[in-house]
Amino acid sequence: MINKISASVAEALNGVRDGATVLIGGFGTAGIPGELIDGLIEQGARELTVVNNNAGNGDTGLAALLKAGRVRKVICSFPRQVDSQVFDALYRSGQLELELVPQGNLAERLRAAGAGIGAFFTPTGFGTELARNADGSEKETRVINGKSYVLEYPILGDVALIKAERGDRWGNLTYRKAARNFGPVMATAAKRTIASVYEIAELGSFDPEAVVTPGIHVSAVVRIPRVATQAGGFKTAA
Amino acid sequence: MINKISASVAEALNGVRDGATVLIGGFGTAGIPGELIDGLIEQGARELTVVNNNAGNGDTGLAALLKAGRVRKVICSFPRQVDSQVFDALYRSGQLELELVPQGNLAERLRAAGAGIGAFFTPTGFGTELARNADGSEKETRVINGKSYVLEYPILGDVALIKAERGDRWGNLTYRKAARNFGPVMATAAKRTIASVYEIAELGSFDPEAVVTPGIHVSAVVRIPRVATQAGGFKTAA
Amino acid sequence: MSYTRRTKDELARRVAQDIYDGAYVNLGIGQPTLVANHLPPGIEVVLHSENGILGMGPAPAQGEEDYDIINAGKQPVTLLPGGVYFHHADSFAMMRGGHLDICVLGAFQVSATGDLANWSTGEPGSIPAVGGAMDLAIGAKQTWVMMDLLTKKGESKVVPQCTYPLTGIGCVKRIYSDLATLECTPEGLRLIDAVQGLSVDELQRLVGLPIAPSPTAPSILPEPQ
Amino acid sequence: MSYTRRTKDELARRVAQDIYDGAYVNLGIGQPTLVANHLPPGIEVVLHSENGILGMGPAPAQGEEDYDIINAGKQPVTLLPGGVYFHHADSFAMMRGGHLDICVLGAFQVSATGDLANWSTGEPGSIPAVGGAMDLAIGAKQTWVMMDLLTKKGESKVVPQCTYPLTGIGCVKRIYSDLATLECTPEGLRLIDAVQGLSVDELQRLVGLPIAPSPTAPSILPEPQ
Repeated sequence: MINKISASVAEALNGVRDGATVLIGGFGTAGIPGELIDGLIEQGARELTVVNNNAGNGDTGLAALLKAGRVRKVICSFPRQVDSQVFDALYRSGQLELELVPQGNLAERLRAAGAGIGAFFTPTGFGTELARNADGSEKETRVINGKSYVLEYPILGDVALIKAERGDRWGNLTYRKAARNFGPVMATAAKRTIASVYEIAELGSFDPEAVVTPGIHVSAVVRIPRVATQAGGFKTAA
Repeated sequence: MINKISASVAEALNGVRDGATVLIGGFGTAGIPGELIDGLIEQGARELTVVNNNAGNGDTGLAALLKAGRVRKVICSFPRQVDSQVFDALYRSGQLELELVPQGNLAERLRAAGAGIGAFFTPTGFGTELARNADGSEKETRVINGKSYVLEYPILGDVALIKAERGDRWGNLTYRKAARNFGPVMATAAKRTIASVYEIAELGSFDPEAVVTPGIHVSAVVRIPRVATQAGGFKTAA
Repeated sequence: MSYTRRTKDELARRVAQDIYDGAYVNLGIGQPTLVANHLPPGIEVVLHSENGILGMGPAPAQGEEDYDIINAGKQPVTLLPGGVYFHHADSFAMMRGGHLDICVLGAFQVSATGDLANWSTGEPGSIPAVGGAMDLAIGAKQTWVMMDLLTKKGESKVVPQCTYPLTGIGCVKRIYSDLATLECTPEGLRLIDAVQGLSVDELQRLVGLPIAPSPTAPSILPEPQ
Repeated sequence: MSYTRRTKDELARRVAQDIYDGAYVNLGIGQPTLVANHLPPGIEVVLHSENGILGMGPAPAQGEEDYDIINAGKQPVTLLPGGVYFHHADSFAMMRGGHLDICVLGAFQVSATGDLANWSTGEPGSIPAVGGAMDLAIGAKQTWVMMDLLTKKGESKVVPQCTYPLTGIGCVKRIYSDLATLECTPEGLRLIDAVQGLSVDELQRLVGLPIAPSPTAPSILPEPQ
């Protein structure tokens, strides 16, 4: 019998290794798997590469993970925020590597990892500083049908931490409103995907036409107590 | 006010030009927009390039379009079937060009057109006859992280004909069961997408989390009488 | 002659005036969000938010905020009837794939040929952050910029060549500013309109670039689908 | 010694025996679909169909066919509780992205190192058709082939090098046949099992290729997720 329901966050996170690439869902206040991030701090894996749209706010969640010194590198589109002081300090002191990726290329690189695409030509970022590699060399470019593109590669996660709304024991997931954001694409892009949900659904209770993430992309589902989504410290962003 | 509801199939198909690339949804008995194909025969555009998973069965639908001499080229994954005699005869007599594409590359090339991707490296077809261009030259290949890939380009349609289940005046669509197949991806990949539906939904009556094709990808919605989906002549296939 | 700058609301109204019934529009964070308040009555415009929303409605009443539905600036919004949700890869495919009709962005600099710089001042030691700016700049059928024409120091933000880091090349079609509306073309700037009392000569002096006059402003028509 | 070929049902049962609880499996059209009838009781296997189904169930009762839910062979099927629908691009992303555990396919020829030929006999004048064969061959974590070991003329379908047009290179992990189960490795064939009474020598003679013996057949374990 397939049963992907984990008894606890700790059980779901068992086995995350030092050096892992961790995809973390969420955009602004919506879809951040706060309980799973706290669990990851507890779990203790170090030298992580974290992929998220941002780089932490205030001193909870991702910021707390950074502050605990567990992260070696952040891949994100928008680290700088009014309350990203933890990231800012670590980055400025050279303790944290940053790979800045335009948001759509971030989403598409994750999608490519999940879809088995080896690389793709994207128009986004062509002719800009972000069409350079970390060492300053230019990324490969090409003109196709008169339009200019940059070649980008997949981002494959060892583990993805995402927040969904409901899940069943096969791992099928639905999300709530715009809290969906990076969840479905990150779920496809990691070797192991862990989803927090507010509600466990009976198998067969989902409308099969309305499931957003098919269970094949999910390794573990863990129920967390429902809390009102809070504003947190997201005062400015992009 | 946005009103994408067309009064008739003929109205929806108005303006399809000679030489157009027409994407046609459907797989086997499911999701074939029969009424729209009949409308296209009526409408009269010629020298078409048709993109469909198959190349027509029996003597109705796509086979009838071929028989009427309107098609110059077929891009598909599986033309040969027990009752694909119309295609077979035209192909054998050199009156029809065929571009054979592995089914997943077909879907991904359509997706790339809709997603603004210039080209992508796919592992499917590497080292096979289908990694050659029409002129027999080899397609571009590359080894990425030890795996071999072929470079494939988008397929952009001038018009897409798809079959959905319900649609509203903004063009939002849902599908029925596996009749979904190529519909959502073709809807993104054409300059003009026409969807037949069995039911017009009031704006706001869809669950916003369960809409499969957002209206932005749809130009016209036309209601057709509901008929039981029939078996047709799909006796063998892949 | 004397002239008066458009206020922020007047500028938002000027932009809104060119948005047509049925348009799919992304309004960038900051000033462009004001445009939503000035859309002409009687037309339906579908607003896109990069985080997976089409059919975005206005801010909710106080106390009714739902932080699972926010815009790109992370402010609570609502969903109109007909609105839908989708995931990030689909949302940016929509942007990159040319499905949005209009995108309105702020800018630090725009070149006469439509290069855009709006994500980084390139200050040494600053922390870079790009978000969806580069995707928006190059994805929509038309990218419009909304900004003051001059910096606080009086320098033109419309420039021969951007000195700030680029967001995209040749991607801006129109500049809506407090003093004038300009079109960027491969041949350079073209005038659409200017505030009353501001002559083309004076405008050219302020911008420091030639501006081709346009006796009849081209109307903004929906692109054929 | 004498030996008896596995019947089609026995072969399907042999394949089914190696499918484990929780596996995501695609059964190709034709003979592989028989495997579904022989899955061990008490385990849950999620069947994938390329046309956008996970959790595919058995054929419906006569008169209850719904032609909006069919398998890749265009036969009416059903959906199990927990089953879901998705579109073609997502379905093939699932295949290509390595999310399926096992894919079982028919074959014309398989090489000792796992090259597969199963889509075309390359006959001049024949109309080519590939469907999802190439995507399936290279996408799953394990690709298994299910076929008779010999052609009707008695020639081995396991070959040093495929002469029919290739479906994929080095993609087949196991060959389940009426006479033996073989593993394809970069070093060549390895024996998993053979029907009673068929010696390795005789099997090597039939196949015309060296087959490394395998005293203890490796068990098929789920890949760690």
